[in-house]
Amino acid sequence: AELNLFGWSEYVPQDVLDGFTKETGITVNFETYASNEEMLSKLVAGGGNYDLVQPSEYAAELMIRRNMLAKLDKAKLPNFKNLSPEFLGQVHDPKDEYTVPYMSGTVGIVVNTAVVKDDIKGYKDVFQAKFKNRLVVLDDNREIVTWALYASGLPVNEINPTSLAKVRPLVSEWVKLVKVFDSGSPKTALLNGDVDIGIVWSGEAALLWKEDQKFKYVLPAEGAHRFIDIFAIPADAPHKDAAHAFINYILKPEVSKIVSENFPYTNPNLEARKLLTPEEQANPASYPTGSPKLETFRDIGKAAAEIDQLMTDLKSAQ
Amino acid sequence: MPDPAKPMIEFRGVTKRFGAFTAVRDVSLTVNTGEFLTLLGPSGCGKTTLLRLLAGFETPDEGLVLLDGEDVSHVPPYRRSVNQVFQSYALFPHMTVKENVGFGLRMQNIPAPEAEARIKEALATVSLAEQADKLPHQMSGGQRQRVALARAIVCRPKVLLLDEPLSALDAKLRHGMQLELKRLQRKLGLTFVFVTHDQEEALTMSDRIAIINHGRIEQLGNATEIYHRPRTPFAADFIGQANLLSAEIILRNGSKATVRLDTGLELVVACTDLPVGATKALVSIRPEKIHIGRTPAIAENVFQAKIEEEIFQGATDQLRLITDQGTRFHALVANESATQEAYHEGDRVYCSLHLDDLVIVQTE
Amino acid sequence: MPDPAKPMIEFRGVTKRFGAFTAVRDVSLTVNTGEFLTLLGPSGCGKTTLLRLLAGFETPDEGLVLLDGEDVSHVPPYRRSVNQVFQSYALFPHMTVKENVGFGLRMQNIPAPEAEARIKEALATVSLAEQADKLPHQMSGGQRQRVALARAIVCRPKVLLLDEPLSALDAKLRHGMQLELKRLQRKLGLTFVFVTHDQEEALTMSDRIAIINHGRIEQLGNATEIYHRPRTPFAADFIGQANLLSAEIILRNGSKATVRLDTGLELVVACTDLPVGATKALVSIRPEKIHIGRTPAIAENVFQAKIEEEIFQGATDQLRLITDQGTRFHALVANESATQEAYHEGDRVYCSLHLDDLVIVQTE
Amino acid sequence: MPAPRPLIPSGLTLLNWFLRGWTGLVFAFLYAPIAVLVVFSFNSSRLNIVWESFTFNWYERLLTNAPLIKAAKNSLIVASISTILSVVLGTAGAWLLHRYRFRFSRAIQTLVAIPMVMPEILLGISLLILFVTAGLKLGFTSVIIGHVTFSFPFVLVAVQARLQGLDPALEEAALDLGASPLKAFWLVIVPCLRPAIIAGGLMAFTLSMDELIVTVFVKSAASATLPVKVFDMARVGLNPMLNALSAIFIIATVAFVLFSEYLKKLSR
Amino acid sequence: MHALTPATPGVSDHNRPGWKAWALLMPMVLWLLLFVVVPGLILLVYSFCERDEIGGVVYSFTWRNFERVFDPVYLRIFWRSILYAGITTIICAVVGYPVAYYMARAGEALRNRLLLLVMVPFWTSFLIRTYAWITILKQEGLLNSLVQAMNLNLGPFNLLYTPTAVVIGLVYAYLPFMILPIYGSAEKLDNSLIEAAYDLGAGPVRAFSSVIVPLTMPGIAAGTLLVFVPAIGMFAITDLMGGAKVPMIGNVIQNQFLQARDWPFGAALGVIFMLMFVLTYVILQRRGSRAA
Ligand SMILES: Nc1ncnc2c1ncn2[C@@H]1O[C@H](COP(=O)(O)OP(=O)(O)OP(=O)(O)O)[C@@H](O)[C@H]1O
Ligand SMILES: Nc1ncnc2c1ncn2[C@@H]1O[C@H](COP(=O)(O)OP(=O)(O)OP(=O)(O)O)[C@@H](O)[C@H]1O
Ligand SMILES: NCCCCNCCCN
Ligand SMILES: [Mg+2]
Ligand SMILES: [Mg+2]
Repeated sequence: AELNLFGWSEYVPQDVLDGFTKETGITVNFETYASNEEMLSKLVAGGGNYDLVQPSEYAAELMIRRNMLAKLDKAKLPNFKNLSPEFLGQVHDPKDEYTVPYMSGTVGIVVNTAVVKDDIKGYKDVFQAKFKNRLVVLDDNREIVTWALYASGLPVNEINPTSLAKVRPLVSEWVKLVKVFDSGSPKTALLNGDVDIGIVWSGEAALLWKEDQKFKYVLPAEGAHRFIDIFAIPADAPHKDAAHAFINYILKPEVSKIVSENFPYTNPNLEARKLLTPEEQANPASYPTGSPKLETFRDIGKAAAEIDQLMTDLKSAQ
Repeated sequence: MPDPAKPMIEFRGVTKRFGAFTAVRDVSLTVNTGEFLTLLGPSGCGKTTLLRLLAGFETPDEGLVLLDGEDVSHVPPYRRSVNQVFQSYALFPHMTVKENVGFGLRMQNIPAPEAEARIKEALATVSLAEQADKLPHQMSGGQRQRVALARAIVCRPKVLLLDEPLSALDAKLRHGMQLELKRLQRKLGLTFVFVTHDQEEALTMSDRIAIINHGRIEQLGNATEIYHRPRTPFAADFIGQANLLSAEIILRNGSKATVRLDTGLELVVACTDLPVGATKALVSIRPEKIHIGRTPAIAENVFQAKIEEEIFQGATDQLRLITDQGTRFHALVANESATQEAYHEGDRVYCSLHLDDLVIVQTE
Repeated sequence: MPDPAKPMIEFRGVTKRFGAFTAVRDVSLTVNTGEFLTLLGPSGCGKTTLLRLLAGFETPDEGLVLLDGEDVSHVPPYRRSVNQVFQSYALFPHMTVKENVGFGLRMQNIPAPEAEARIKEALATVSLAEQADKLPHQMSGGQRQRVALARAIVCRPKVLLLDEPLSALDAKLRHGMQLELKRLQRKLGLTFVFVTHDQEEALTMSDRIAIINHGRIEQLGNATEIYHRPRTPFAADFIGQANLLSAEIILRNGSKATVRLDTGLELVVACTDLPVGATKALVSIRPEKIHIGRTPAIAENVFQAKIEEEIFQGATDQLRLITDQGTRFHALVANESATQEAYHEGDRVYCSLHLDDLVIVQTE
Repeated sequence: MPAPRPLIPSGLTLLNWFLRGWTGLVFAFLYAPIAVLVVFSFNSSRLNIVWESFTFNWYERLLTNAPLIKAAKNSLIVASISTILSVVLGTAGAWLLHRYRFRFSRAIQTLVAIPMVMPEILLGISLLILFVTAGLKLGFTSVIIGHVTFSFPFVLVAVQARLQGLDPALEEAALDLGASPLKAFWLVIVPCLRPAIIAGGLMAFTLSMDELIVTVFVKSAASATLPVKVFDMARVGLNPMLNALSAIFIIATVAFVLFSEYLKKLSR
Repeated sequence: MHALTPATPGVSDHNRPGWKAWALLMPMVLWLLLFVVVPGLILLVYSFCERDEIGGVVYSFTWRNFERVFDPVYLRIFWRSILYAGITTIICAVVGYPVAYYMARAGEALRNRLLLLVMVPFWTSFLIRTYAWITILKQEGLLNSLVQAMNLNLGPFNLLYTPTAVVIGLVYAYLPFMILPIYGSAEKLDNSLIEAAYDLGAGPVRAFSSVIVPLTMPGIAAGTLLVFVPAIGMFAITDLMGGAKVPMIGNVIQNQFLQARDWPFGAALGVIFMLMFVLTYVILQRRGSRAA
């Protein structure tokens, strides 16, 4: 038997795939993408025969609305119970009919405290003229615009031409300060010493912290994005049983633990969290403390294209 | 043995055009089995094109090409028993000499032992037995040309086309190869169509020579005819060296006539080639026919001249002469030696010219 | 006017190797200003390599090359006042005839009007004035070669190197160009180093000839020396045609000696070139020196022979003879004509040979 | 006919030195990153950032990484087949276009150039749409079609450049000696074109080995090539296992070249 | 010598294709029709369509996508891409030419070895090579360590994530595609032509500019095509080595398909992009065949 898995790059450890094959005899063909949009493109074009995909919450919302996902057979997912209710019943799938949370995380600020002595609290502290060419940020247009919306006190899930026009000068200024745009591996520029501050996925930040505790993770005071990456089965998936088996396998605490060890995002699997070492549990990027202002993304329809044009325009205007 | 009376090759009114340019115009020509025909003419006159029509690389725009009695105008080259030695050798650069020579045999599926023997023989013929395993680029120009020759003769075609096959050889080797080719042709009774720009070679080797100019056959005949009786000024001038002199016919007297050159010098010629109404003529005199002496010899034409220049040519000396009337000639004499008197620049000498050695090549 | 006494070119013990192969070995040679030197030798003997050493494309492995008294062994080609006519023409395909010819002048930054005039003149010299705007690929081989010539002479170098500059021309044109070149050389007082494989050309044009074999100079001398007094069998055989006969010295008698050929035929030779202890000799006889007649002529050597074959060569007939003893010769006679008796295959004739026309080329 | 004279004439010493030195520098440039990745393939640190200590660990892990090995195998299969197809298509096409005056020669020539100028993403997407519409299942076939489409023009162009210098009398000589046009092509023309075919084939192989974007679109999960896998693994930073893989590739190639040259020498 | 006079020019009879020649040409023609023309038409159709919310194509006719292509934003990006690709091409030509020339003049064994050695680095995936470059160019990378170790009083160089890094990456990626075609035409170059130039007094520089370059123009032209075109479309190197700061046209097209999910607009950009090249190519081809 076979399973065609289409997932995020650097998100599913090879050991887990091997373990699944060993246990079930199902070979896994693993293909990756670097953004939800890339995944959607391939799905729309067709021909992929994917059994399992890993969209983020807002992409899942869209896919559900467009009937692109198959309903899950909960009977085949006994391990579903291990999940924390905190990540269930979310707006994108209020009844948890289509999706199973895989990992969650935040987008926040990493500061190399060995170099930067300022107290960085939010976006405005990051985008200062003195940090010109010392910054790495995600190469993700919606993320960047979202930060500007937070910084301007505007709603981040209701984007329209007016709100975009409002944040345009701010983003324009920010773009000029950045040295590297990178969503694949933003940690690299920080580790290499090419930059000192970054706005990155929390998992990346957690890895940096693991490497050297001089890399401090800060959730912006103005508000931050909390994403939930989920598992879902495309409506036309040829191997739905294998897909269920894989989801169930991942939900096993000892398996989920391996994922967390490799990619220290926020693990929604409570049983798995218990198996982590105290240091891992104390990693401030993986499990932030306090009560930061966090929001998930909603599908914004055509505004996505407008954001894209805005960013292209501003970047190329330099 | 092929039948020497039957024509092996026949061109019937063949014309070949390249776009607006006519390379071969209305050529009719028959070559007998076992004959050695040479095509002679200036560069670009259409010699190679004639060979290509025979080999099958070009089809005539008008007329027919017959090989051994059969119309082959539309038979592809690989189905004609004709082989060619290419002007550019066209050796296959990736094959050894042996493989090159054996290529045609391989195409004919000749069994290996026989092929081996024939290759050996062909290479021996061109004195390259030792070089069988070399690649073409390891050989000098002359050696390559000989390989091309061997490659063509090894197939024993009915007709062999040779496009300047000896041009890259030095005189020494060239003479040897000329003899060898001639011998081979006789022995195997092959029909040769030979292209050369070396007139001596043409005269030496051919049964017949076709003088080509601007795609037309100007004259066709055996070597002595061509040499001694050129029909046109072009033929006279192109073959050997000729003193071409234009003259006015001033007197006819039975079988002889007297002509006057532009300078006033008068000469006696035979009437044979002089049509009745003609008033002007172009006279050709071969330099070696002008007898030079300290004293006048017995001949129809005797006049005095001064030696302007003497040019050593090896076996002969070339003399450039000017007559008292101002006509310039050149003449050939055997070079100075134990038995031969020497002539020098500035000497005054007598020139004698026999009636029959003045050839009328054009009249008006 | 250059000083004709001063050497323009000097090779001092020059050796050039390509890998393990020695193309030029220990050549020493002086060419005077205004001299016309011809290099003559079989293909691959090193002629082109010698020119390349002069032009600066190769550096000698041993020895020195001097130009006008200055050691240029390591001066790059573009700083030498030497121009070359390449064996392969080497015309720039992307430039018109005019641009090709003008290239050298452009490199010398000659002002346009002067350049224009000189190009015109050079093209007129090679009779190509009309073709100035053609591209090389639009011309025939012969025309290209003349462009190459014009391109070299237009620069008026002290030394002009000509690598087979006339090989692509038919006999007619070739004769014309030979005269033209010679005139040019005299007029401008240039030093010419000329390569040819045409011996007649070499004999006609050169002040001196160097016979090269296997990278060595075999003989150096003027045309008559080279032709009449070859020093080695190679030189005798390579230039003109020669009957080379090996003989035993059987009698010395004052200034003469008698030698016996392998077949038994005995001939009288002059002792001049016979060293005292020698017992064997190689004798060279030029075919045109053998006098043929129906009656014996007065000469040191007279013998009878039969004509085996007669080959028509245009101005001359070549006769292949066999003496009663079985020695094979070839001889040249003027061709049959009004004043010349004809000889035919099978005829028995008398051969007469003057003492001085037998040349000793090697002794043992 | 002068003897072939390769190389720059010995009289131009300075030029010789310049060219040799420059070529050396450029090769240093070409191989600098290769040297780096070979060195780091023995670095114990997972991050390609500083030298820690020597290890064979990555090679060991590489050999047990089945998907990566499979992808490498896929890549070799795809590159070999598409190189062969490209060489056949490109050589035959170049020959026919050179040899005959077809009515649409120029149009075909322009068409050939299009895949070379087409951004890969467009080729990938449009081929994918074509395949999906035509109902062709994605897999090796679709990947190979994609690769051949953009790589055979390179062979064609290289071979065409070579043909321009080829003496047409060669083919005629073969025909004259009794070879049919097909035999003449195979026995005479192809060997004469070898250098260009090799250069073109090398380009085709290289393009295929390195092609990512078209493959991403037209592959199936089972036919993923090495670049696709590498991209999955490496877009988040360098993985020393990949260094090890590259090192093995390059060393194997160089060894292969030396070995085949050795064989050639033996057979002479 | 005769070998050097070209065969008679023009169309000879055996240049007229028979049915067999047509039959042999068919596979290539079919391939081109099927896998180049048809996909091209698909893109053309798409470029006049609209997108739906998820990124699917809605078949309704509009000029909007083309209007957008000519928005100054994209024109500026086009221009910038041409600039980068142009610089890259020039550097590749300047750097690669002597190498190609040297290879072409080298002995046959060395020549083949060098030919292979030029290609081998490119059998590692381009990402791996690019990361290796990052290791060299980064702030605390090999280049700066080297400079420091040699006490050169230079640097440290801040190269990574700058336009210089992008150009280095591009030059590295495309250099072989410049070298190979130039090698191809230089290999055929008749040595005696160069020698003739020297002989007539041209120094190396003038011989190069007035004889060698014009005669190897086909190779330079082919190399330019093979470097310039893909360099314009390249996006990964600008992202990885340039820090994704300034988008190139390749990034924009890529983004329409993989981020913005606006396929019709991406197709329109692609159509214009390809049209630009086909036109340039046809013009170059015309000029080339006229010059020949
Ligand atoms: N394919 C062709 N297209 C146009 N013109 C041609 C073609 N082939 C030959 N010609 C022209 O036809 C004429 C005769 O050419 P051909 O090759 O037969 O000459 P040739 O007598 O062999 O000359 P050479 O002695 O120089 O070899 C030349 O003027 C040539 O330019
Ligand atoms: N670059 C080279 N490498 C190796 N051998 C060479 C090289 N150049 C010349 N030779 C060899 O040196 C010898 C002399 O060559 P060269 O070109 O001087 O001969 P040539 O006398 O001009 O002959 P031809 O009359 O055929 O032109 C030849 O045997 C040739 O093969
Ligand atoms: N390398 C894996 C990163 C996964 C991040 N997913 C977040 C998506 C939010 N748009
Ligand atoms: Mg010809
Ligand atoms: Mg030579």
